[in-house]
Amino acid sequence: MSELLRVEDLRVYYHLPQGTVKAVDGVSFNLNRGEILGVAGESGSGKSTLALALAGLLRPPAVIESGRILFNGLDLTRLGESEWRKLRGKKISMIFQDPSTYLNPVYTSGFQVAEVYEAHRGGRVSKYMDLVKDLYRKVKMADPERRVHSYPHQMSGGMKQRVLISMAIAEKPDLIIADEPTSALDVTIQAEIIELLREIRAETGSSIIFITHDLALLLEIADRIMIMYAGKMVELGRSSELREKPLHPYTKGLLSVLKPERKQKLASIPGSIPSLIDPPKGCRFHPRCPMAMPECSRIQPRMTKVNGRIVSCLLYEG
Amino acid sequence: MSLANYIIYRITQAFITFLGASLLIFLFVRLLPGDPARLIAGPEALEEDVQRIRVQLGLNKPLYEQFAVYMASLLRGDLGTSIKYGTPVLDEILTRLPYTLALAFTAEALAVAIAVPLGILAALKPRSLVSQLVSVLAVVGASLPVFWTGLMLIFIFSVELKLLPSSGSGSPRHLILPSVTLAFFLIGNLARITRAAVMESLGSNHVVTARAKGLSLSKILMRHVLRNSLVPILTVASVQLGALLGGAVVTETVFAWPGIGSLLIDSLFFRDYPLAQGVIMFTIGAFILINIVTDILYALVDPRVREILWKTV
Amino acid sequence: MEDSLTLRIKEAKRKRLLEVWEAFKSNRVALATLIIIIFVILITFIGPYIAPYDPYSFDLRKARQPPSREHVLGTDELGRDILSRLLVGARYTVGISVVSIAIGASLGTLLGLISGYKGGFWDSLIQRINDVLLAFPTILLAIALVAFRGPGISSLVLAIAVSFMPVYVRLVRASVLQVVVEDYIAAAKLLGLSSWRIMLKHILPNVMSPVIVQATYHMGLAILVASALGFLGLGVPPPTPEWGSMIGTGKIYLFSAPHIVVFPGLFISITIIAFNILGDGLRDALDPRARTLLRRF
Amino acid sequence: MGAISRFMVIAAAILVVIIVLGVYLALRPGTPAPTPVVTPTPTETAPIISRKDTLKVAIGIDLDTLDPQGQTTTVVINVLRHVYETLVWYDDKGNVIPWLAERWEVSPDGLTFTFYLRKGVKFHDGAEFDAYAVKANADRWADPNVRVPLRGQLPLKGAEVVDKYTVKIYFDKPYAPALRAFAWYLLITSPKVIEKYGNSTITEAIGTGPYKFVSWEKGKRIVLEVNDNYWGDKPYIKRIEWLIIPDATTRVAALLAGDVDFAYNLPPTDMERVRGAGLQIVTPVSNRIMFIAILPKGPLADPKVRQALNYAIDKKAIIDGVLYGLGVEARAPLPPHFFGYVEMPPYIYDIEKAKRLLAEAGYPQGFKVTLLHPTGRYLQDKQVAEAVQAYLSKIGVQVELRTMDWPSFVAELRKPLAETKHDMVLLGWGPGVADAHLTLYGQFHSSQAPPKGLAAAHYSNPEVDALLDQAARELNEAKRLELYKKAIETIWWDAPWIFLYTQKWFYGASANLKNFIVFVDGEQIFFHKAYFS
Repeated sequence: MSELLRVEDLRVYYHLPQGTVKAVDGVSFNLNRGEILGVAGESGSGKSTLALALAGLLRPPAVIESGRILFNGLDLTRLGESEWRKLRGKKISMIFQDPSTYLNPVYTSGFQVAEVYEAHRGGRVSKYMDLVKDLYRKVKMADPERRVHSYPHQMSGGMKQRVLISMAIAEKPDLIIADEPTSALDVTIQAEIIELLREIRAETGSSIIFITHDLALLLEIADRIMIMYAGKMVELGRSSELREKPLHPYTKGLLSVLKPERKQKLASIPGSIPSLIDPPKGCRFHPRCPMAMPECSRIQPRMTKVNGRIVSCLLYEG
Repeated sequence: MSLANYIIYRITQAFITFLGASLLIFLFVRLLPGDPARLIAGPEALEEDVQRIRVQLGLNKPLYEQFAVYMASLLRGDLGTSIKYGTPVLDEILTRLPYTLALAFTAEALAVAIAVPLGILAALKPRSLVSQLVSVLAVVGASLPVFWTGLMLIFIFSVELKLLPSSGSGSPRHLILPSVTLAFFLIGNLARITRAAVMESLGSNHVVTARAKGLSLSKILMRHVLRNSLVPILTVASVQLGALLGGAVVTETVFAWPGIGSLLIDSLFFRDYPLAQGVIMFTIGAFILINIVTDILYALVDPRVREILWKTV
Repeated sequence: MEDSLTLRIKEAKRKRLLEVWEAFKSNRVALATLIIIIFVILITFIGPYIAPYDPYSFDLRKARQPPSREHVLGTDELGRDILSRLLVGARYTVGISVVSIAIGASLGTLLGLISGYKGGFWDSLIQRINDVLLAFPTILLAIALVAFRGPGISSLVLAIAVSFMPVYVRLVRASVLQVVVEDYIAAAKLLGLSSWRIMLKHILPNVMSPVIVQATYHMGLAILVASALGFLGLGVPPPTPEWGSMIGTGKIYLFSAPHIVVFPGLFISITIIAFNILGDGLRDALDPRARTLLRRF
Repeated sequence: MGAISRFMVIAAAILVVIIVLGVYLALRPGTPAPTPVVTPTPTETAPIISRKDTLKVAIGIDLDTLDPQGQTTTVVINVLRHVYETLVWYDDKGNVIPWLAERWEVSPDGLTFTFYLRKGVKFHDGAEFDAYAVKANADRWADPNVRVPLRGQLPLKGAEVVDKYTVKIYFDKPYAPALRAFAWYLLITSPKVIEKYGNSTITEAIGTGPYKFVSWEKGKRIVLEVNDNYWGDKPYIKRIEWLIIPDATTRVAALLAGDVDFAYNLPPTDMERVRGAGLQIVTPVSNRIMFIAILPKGPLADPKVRQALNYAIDKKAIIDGVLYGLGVEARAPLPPHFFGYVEMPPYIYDIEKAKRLLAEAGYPQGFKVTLLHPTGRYLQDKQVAEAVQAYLSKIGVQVELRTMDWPSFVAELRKPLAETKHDMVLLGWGPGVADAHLTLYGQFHSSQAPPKGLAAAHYSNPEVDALLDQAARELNEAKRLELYKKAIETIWWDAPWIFLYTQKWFYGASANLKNFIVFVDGEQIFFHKAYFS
């Protein structure tokens, strides 16, 4: 498998009057062609910021502070807006969390999908309507002939998500970043969408970065999973291994929530995610960590390779 | 429900409002203290002459009788005869109308042409020097009394520089100072609303989608930002225009502009009941009309509004 | 259970206020204007005590003197000290604006609530009347009120209140229409709560922010309207040093003794500017989208 | 957002400073105004007449009607008097002189006026001016079915044609000011016009005057053009445009900018500025006496109190300080140029005396009163009311001001004494004809008390009533003067008014406009002999 994407020590900061928010603070990973990488974490872990950074959609006050994003060997952090424009929608596309707000209410769905073709192939929007109908059939939209003329407010959440997916796959991109694509939908639709993403991967060979707070879902569909906490990557490994033998205490906590046999009533880790302006010293998880040691509050753990997996925890260092 | 039906529905509604309003205004205008006959004759006239004028004008009749007469002629499309001028009210309004239309539309067009680009600029580059100066100027414009701005402009451009006529009407040159004065006052609000609306659109998620598609900046701005900011901008612009059509009283007075506003003030201060009532009815009519047009524009801009409006029918 | 719930709601409300304050505070321009406004309000209370002269004492021999060490802002057309008049007049100007907007906004909000929530006949009725009121010239209203009630502050306040009211009716109705479809309102209806309770307890709090923002903008406008009416003799009767009537009567001195109208004009303009910028700041702070954006970090 | 704040504050501050400086430096009276070089007239005998022959005049109010019998307002009559003419007119001293009538006779009983008319005069529509035309106009004036607001000022009964150029006009009872009233009110239009319109309002202006009426664009302007067939001297000015500019400051601007050559009724505050720009200043005395009518209510029913109020006010200071000198201190209850004027000893400003009089009347502590006043109607009316308020406070009389717009003010004035909410009224009284009858009868005859008339002081004195009635009928001018002298003396010391001043006007003209006629009562200006140098 060839490598499509390599992220090296990426830092994305928000410079706010109240201080600097270190939303992504030194994350490194790679992604192979055709692979599905799951990214999991609580809200506020920096996973959405990571997604925006990869798609070149960060806006002030967010800035890439340092690090590199190598896409087919090209460093995306050095691209200007016009180069990005050629890439976005064509090579890298994105599916968003809340389909209703990510569609423009004043245009028909078909128009909005056709805009992708317009942007990359030129010509008038109207001449791409047949292609859009094909896409709708591909994403299993009911009644595509009529739906291209529907406005977003006339469609259900599931339909709208299919519209967004249509946009994302229109140009058969190398990389699809899906940021919580299913969390706003109900369970049956969720399953259909997941199934659809799998089929798309099979058909187009695109790589998918699938971001969600729902670890159970990732365990089902992702090839590998990256766990994020407070802007840092805490663990990265194959789904099966991660499920069977989680290394980081945070991963363990997350998994324990999933396992019904533990019969833990309150299904969460005590405490809440720390402030990213003034994160805890040392390991950021240590205030909530059941296995915390005194040095955890002083020493920042490094990425450590353990059996082909990466973990960042003092337990596994030296 | 179709557009045509909707328009018919709105016009029927407007007609009912109009009839109700005419009763209200009839009473309102006539309950104002004052005696048109005495105002015509002047304080120095003898009471018996004044009384004779009252009889001639039918002002000695009971109010309900006057109202019956008024409504009867109104339904025939006759707005009555001006007490002061002795000419049909409609004629008086129609003489002034072109001036009001010219001033209102020029001022509003000028305001939109200046305020909307400035508002967009301020939204796109909130930290730039230009945008800050713009917001300061806009706020100052809305905070200066209109007569002040007007007199300043007259003294700078007419008295000192002798570039433009100080007052009056008749040529496009006469239109410049009054419309600039009004526009200066209108720009503040309009620019601010534009800035807010554009900022809101800019921050909305569908713009992120548009960027993710790889659309060019100009297309994002035109299609996904401006179009979506149009409703609030239209609202403010139409309310402003509606108010201007009712006459910009102060501006018209300062620049001796013979529009509807000065006619209203004149008729009110002369207690010229039929004329005042006619002008107010016209103002309300213009306002309702503008509302209908604005709602239709909303519907054209935003399909959701279309559905809600159509449904209310 | 009930108690803990209400406690949590209270906690949430407190947090919300704090957030708004945080958001507002981060906008330093708005903060600066807030300070100007506090200063103006302070003058309304202590103005008469710090005024260097009696604002009513006149001396025609000293009429229209430009600013000097004796009279810092000069004297007006009757030789009265302008600074003293401005200091004493603040309470009238600010008072008229505050009271008239309070009346106009609360009446308008109430009508807007009814119109939006009840719909049907009430909505039509209120909207038709509102259309007429919106188009009604403020000056006519003011003349009529003065005629019925006699000239004075209360007539002026009523005229401004009634002419501002329709704006709030529209604003609130529009917001109510958005809120009414929300689930919690449906739930409240299912629980069998009375319409009034739903309107006041559940809808009102959700439509307040546009009302507050609009009211701030109106503060400035009210001062301008008061000054226009003052010029027509429909305002505060002389010799009360209300700012609006000061520029109204001072208008004719604009070129011969400008300080008579420039200083009241400056006070008014600065106050209006302050209220307008405050409105912008408040809007940004109260905007839920801006707030959630900030909450995320 | 944070970094902007300093910039915003600085920018706002700079702006504010610019506004202040702008107003102060650029617009201080007289300073930077361009002073046109006033070319001195080389010799009195040979004026250099410029070829410019269009005159632009700014007036503050629009016409209300073109109907010659429907006129009420001095400025409107002034405009139309260039088109219409009258049987007799005034010379520059206010004496009645022949005009369309070459001479006249009055019957001994004062009931019949015989006018011998000028021959060869034609109306603008070609009709001939003759006895029939005069009869048609006089009959229309007397016709109760025609709207003639000021009929009471010229109560004629009708007319009779003696021959083509002789006409008799009849009265029911002798009316002493009749001749002056003819000079003012009986504008003569073509008999064809009267035939065409009958009782209804006449909407075209056809006269015999030096100018023909061309157009009236409402709210905008009135255009007159020279009448080439005029019977008298042909005017130099070929065309007069009367521009309606309601705002007084704008009229100043129009004059300064050279957009108009003459402007009526300018704000006194701008006098220095107009003078500084090298323009002509015209400040004629008007027919309007300004006063504060004192209603006989409570303490004010006592003449001593009313005298005290007169002593408490420094009229000279008000005239200089508030009116910029545009007033003549009142020494009688009528303007000084009126027929019947007698100068009385002044109430000299004296607070101590006023206080003493109040104490004698039993009000050493003063009392509270309400002063009703209009705003925007008279020169500086609101400021004068405020000054009066301030003066009276010095003798313990607390004045509450009731400001009203003009129509409401008049409505309030018309209430009968028992219904009045005020104790004093600031009012001006300016009849068209400069005759004591029209001021004194209208303001002091008990029959004219509201609601019947507008005698604002509700003054009632049988002795004064009798004198005024007698004077109105007395045709012998010397006897008539004697009667007015007695009436004025009584009124002066009875003090039903605070006697203030006769108002002057402030008009401005461009430096090269010569020879316009300032009519004797001052409010009217005539341009039929004017030219540009």
